[in-house]
Amino acid sequence: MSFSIAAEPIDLSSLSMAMEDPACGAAVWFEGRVRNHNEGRAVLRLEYEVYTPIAISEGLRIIEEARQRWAVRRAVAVHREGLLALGEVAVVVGVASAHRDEAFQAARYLIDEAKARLPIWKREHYVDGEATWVNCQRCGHARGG
Amino acid sequence: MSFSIAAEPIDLSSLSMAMEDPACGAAVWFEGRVRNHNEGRAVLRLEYEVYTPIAISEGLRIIEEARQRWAVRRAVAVHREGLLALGEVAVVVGVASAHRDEAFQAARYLIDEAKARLPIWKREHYVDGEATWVNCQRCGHARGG
Amino acid sequence: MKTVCIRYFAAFRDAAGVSEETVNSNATTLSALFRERAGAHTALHEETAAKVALNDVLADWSDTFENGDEVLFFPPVAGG
Amino acid sequence: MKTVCIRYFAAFRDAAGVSEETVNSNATTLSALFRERAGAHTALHEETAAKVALNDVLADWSDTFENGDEVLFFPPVAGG
Repeated sequence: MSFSIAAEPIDLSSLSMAMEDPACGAAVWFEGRVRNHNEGRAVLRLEYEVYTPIAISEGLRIIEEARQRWAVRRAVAVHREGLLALGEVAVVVGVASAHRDEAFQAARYLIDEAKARLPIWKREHYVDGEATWVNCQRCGHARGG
Repeated sequence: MSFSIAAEPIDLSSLSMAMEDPACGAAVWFEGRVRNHNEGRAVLRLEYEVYTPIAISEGLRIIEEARQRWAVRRAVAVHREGLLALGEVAVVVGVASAHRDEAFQAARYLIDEAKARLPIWKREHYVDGEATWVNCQRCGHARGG
Repeated sequence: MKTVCIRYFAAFRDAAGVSEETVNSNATTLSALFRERAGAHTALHEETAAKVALNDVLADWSDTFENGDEVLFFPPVAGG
Repeated sequence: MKTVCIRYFAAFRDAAGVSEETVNSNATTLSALFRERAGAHTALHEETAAKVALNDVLADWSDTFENGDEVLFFPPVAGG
């Protein structure tokens, strides 16, 4: 069980090795990638700001919650921080269990809770030069850069 | 969109490349692996028999059904045939879409339908020397081998 | 009387003791053909989740078949 | 009067114009402290989904704080 924050591209094959377990018949992976559009605007790149101490403690808590609810044997999650280009993997969640139902449900839980609860903020840089913190309704838009 | 049957170990990194698409913010992968136990018995290895012409035509039909129901942009599936050792990946399903909800739902649909509908049979070889076709209630047990 | 080539897979092959055979049959439907073969191969039993294909296309058990067709008998798949 | 170190993240940092500051406050709860800072930084507004942490542990807005504490103000996260 691990949760980490990465400044460099995520190495899926080494994560995959950490998930190997002969008692597991199922593994589900979720990859969140930088998409070229959001709400109708063309995105150029993304920037993630992470407050690491609480991202990790809360990330491990979410994994523990999933283990309490489903028969999860392995779980890993990694989130990038800093600037990411289009198509780059921003977040990976992996869950392995004996049967597939638990793996699907736990993977979905991990990514949903991680997106809702971790102190990780996303700033979209658009093709037109603007940049905005996503989902901060009243914070105003920070322009440029 | 592709569905294939593989006699050799599945190369996840080349599959992963086929799933790259800058319009996709989400990718979900399911891996089915050879588990070391089933219904209380210790499994030594698995054998998959596949009737390839219909496995492929029906597999492509399942992918097409998923595309009709969800906004799936990429989908790949590969199933192994022949003898597999413990821990080996027997089946992989991958789906990429703009948002994660579609990717999770479509990946679950693909693996559930593939397991229910494709002419692929699994024979478990147990540590005690027996071997059984799984889920064939009245066929009797084929012993040995 | 029609002549068909029948192929058995997985547990059905073990039960029939052959992987394929060419038979002459008076059956009209695929399910009647299967019952005829179950009479010839005593270990071969009907299975509710079994499937049948005709010339590489999945078929219904109530479908008829023609002289020279290839019939595939699929035992239940592993599922879960 | 308590002295606390406050750190602002993401959109809150842009709104406050500083990433951290040490302030003296008469506020008793974390939400009162935030409102005090919103009075000092006119672009800083309350957000329903904002969170607060005290000494690297998530806290409730109704929690009190002590002299010398470090307070972290987190704007809403990206979610979906």
